Amino acid sequence: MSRQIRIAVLVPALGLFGFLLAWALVGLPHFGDYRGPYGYVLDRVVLPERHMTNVVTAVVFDYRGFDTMGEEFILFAAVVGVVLLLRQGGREEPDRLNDSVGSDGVRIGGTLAVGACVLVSLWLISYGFVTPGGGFQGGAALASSVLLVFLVSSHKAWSGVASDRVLDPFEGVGAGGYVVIGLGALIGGLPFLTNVLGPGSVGTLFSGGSAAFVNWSAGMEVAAANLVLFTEFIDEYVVPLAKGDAAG
Amino acid sequence: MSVLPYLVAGWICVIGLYGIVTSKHLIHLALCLTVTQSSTYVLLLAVGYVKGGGPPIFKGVKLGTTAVDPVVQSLTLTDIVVSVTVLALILALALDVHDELDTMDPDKIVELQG
Amino acid sequence: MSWVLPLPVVLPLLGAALNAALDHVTPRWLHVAVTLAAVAAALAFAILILIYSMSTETLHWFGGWHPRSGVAIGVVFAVDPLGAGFAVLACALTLLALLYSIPYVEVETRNYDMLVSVLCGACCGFALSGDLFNMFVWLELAGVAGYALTGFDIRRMSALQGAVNFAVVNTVGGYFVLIGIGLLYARTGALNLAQIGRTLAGEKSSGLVIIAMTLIVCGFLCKAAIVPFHFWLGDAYAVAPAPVCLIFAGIVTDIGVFGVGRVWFTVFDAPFGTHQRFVGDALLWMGIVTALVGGTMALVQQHLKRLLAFTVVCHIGIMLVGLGLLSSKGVAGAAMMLLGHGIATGGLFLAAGLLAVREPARWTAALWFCGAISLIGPPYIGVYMGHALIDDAAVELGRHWVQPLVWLAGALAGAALLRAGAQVFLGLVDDYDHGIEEDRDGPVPYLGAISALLVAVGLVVSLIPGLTQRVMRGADRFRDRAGYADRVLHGIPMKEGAHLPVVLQPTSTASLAYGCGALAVAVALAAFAVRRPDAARARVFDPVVWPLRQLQTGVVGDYVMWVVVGTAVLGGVWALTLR
Amino acid sequence: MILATLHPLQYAIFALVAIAATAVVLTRDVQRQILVNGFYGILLVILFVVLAAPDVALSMLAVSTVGYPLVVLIAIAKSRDK
Repeated sequence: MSRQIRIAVLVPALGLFGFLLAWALVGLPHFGDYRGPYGYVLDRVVLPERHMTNVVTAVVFDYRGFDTMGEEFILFAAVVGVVLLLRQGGREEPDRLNDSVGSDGVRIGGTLAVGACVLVSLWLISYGFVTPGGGFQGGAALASSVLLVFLVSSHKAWSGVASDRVLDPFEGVGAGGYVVIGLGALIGGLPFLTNVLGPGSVGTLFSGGSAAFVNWSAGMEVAAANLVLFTEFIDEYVVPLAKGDAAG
Repeated sequence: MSVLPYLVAGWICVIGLYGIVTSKHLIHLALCLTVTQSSTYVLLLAVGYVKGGGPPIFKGVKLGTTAVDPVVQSLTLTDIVVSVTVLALILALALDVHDELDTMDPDKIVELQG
Repeated sequence: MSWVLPLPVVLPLLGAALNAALDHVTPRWLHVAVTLAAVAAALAFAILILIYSMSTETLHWFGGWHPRSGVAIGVVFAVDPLGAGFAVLACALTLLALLYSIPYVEVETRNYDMLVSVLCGACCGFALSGDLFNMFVWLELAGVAGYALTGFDIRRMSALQGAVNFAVVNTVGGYFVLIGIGLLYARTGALNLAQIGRTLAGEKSSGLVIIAMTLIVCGFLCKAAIVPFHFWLGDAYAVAPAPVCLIFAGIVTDIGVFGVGRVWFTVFDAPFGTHQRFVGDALLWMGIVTALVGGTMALVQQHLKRLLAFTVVCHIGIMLVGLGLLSSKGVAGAAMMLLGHGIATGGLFLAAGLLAVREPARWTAALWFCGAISLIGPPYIGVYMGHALIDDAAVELGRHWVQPLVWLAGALAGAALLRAGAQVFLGLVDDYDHGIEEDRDGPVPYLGAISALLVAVGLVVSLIPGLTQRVMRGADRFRDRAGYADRVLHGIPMKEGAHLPVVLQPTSTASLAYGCGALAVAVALAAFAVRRPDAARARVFDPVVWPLRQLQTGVVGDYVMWVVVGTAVLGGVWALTLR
Repeated sequence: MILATLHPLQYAIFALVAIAATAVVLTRDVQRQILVNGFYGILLVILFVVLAAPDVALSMLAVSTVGYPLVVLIAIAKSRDK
């Protein structure tokens, strides 16, 4: 089937689809007038019940923590899939590539920036129950901060930090930790993922109860999974370059 | 005007689908998929918005202050972080295709047909 | 017994995480042992759940967040016999696939095992969940693991093409589901199935709910590969490794049909109950067209696994017919079809996988023909009971034309299987190319025993005394929206049902006749195709199938275009009829 | 949050998001497309802030500044160097 026919069939169908979608959307409550019971109830019970000031994080890791476990495993499976698909038979070690940064200024400034970004990310994870943040956002930020190592030093330094020997255990422990915390409650005779240590004191690091551990394992999983992803893609680009260097 | 936010979400979905069908490059196609996906974020957050409501974070704010819906936010935020890895999975497939066929045009990937 | 409910889901996931954590440390036998132990334990717990679910409704509120005055604030697993049965099937088939893979898959075994066990956990989660967004999460997880496994042989272009088409079409379907969830959440402020159903029950149907249903149903039908969302399946299942195909055909495709049933009988039955025939008939017709298209396409395939893929399309269509009848007998028929088809087709995929190890032999031919006959379903063999229940349900509704069409579709698929069996396994045609290009290794008796086990169980599924009665009881529970909501939201216990007999379910004379007739038609058609291949192709197959083959272009843009067309048309039809 | 009560601003950003999404789809050259996509990502971050969703905005920010560009740029580079 040619592109022309495809587009000729698509346009009317997409028109009808868009029309039907619009028909549904105009039936929604007016923008800003939402009064659904679920969020309304949670906005009022989370602080007194769980002592967490950030209701969103409370929903992510406590009230709907089981969904988040599923999402975390989507991340896990997707990264395993990327590793599977980007495998190369007998890949050479890329240590011939000499790409270290020449400027001392960039190196020193960069290293400080890595430290600062890592600290900010850790803060994002740990205070997730108090202020905006949490394991998912903080984990993604943490992975990005560590990526700076690659930018300010060399691929060699990067592959030291982000080798799969280091990352895979973190990824497994992050994903497995979530499940183990859930099973812990189950073994204690409570429903899966029950927050056994809560409620903590409002506005502190301890406001999460055992959901704080869930939060940390999610952060670890997200950061490690993203780093594995970055490593796979960077190697996909750098290793052929290194081979070219060696040949030339 | 009060339905404009929803219609924006609907439009993003439709235009993303248009891009996916007419795409001539797998990377372009993958990015169009993320555009379609972003329509779900816009829809969910627009749905959960409450006029004059603050974020559902009660630090320094009295309990019972009008706040927007926290549930849609929690559904969206995990999905966003996960979306990168799913994008990467599709790009990894695209790279493998490129290794084998030296093209990224989806119309030329016709090993199996009929 | 509430504590067992999460285990069939979390144990396989934990096994996968454990293998990731111990990467680089453990030898292969250890990680295989971990994976097998996790899935076997999940199977044991799933069976336990099934036994308990027969007499009581078990709930598990994650995190202990019980509903507050009818408002669900947490995620729930609510198990009925059909959901639990599906979880048992998922774990059992995954376990067999893993056993088959030990010698059969030799590269990247750790990543492969992790993805397979994640797939198993995701399918169980989908079957047990009572929360709409939670179902979406498991759907996505099953999808992501599935795409990667389809592209497993990264040096074969067809595998990559199959994986890309699978990934893009199902990702789009997933977004449709999520938009539908967003619309329903805006309308009802709930994600719990029972609560959404309760909230929608007392109200007039609106455009919003109609389109939300269209999007969710179409998203699920993308996964189930119902015409016109089906194109990707032939590409993907033809190329995935044989044991992965067993899981795909046996459970992953079926969660689409299961999901449509689940959301209809817990949510949409409420607002559209008075117009339910319009919904049911739309599904019924889509099912019939799918079954016929799948059967016809199977008939002209040369590639053995692609042929099997199209028979999967055919039988998924028949399941949707059963579901579309919307009665207990119809649902029970779909469930029996799911069970018989999953086991028999899985056995056939494994038998086809043997061709990558060695030349066809006489006993593999026997295996193949037994599997093919169970899929045709002559009286009390293989999928027969599913057909018979669907027949009864159609007659009760006055839809007499359903019977011949459904049996014909099954016979077409069966003829395709018999024809391929004669050509490949009996060697009736010289230089026949069966398209299995992988070159794999493994002890043939071991691999053959696993496929023989599946084929043997597939043959006798309809003969298990008492099974049909229990599936029908399960279908009653599956359809009982008010009772489901009472149990989930208010914890009202279920009434004890009458004791069920352990006997064979009698079937109608018409079904017996149709069963024999289907076998005769299949054998005749296969004989004609084998004896006079050129005449068969030129006069009969090509003219009928030519347009269908033209549509199966292999281009992902076309497939997504058909998804949009299908969704728009179904939405348009329902918009006109359900208002 | 003051922004959350400013309705005209919300509508303007919604409109900009719609335009930017269209631009991402209609930019057929992938190298230019990833730039437009980055811009679209930033607009979504602003939209989420305006809709009183700081958590979602953070998550979009973390993803759209590093994850998306890195993965896509490397894929583009790989698809060019042959």
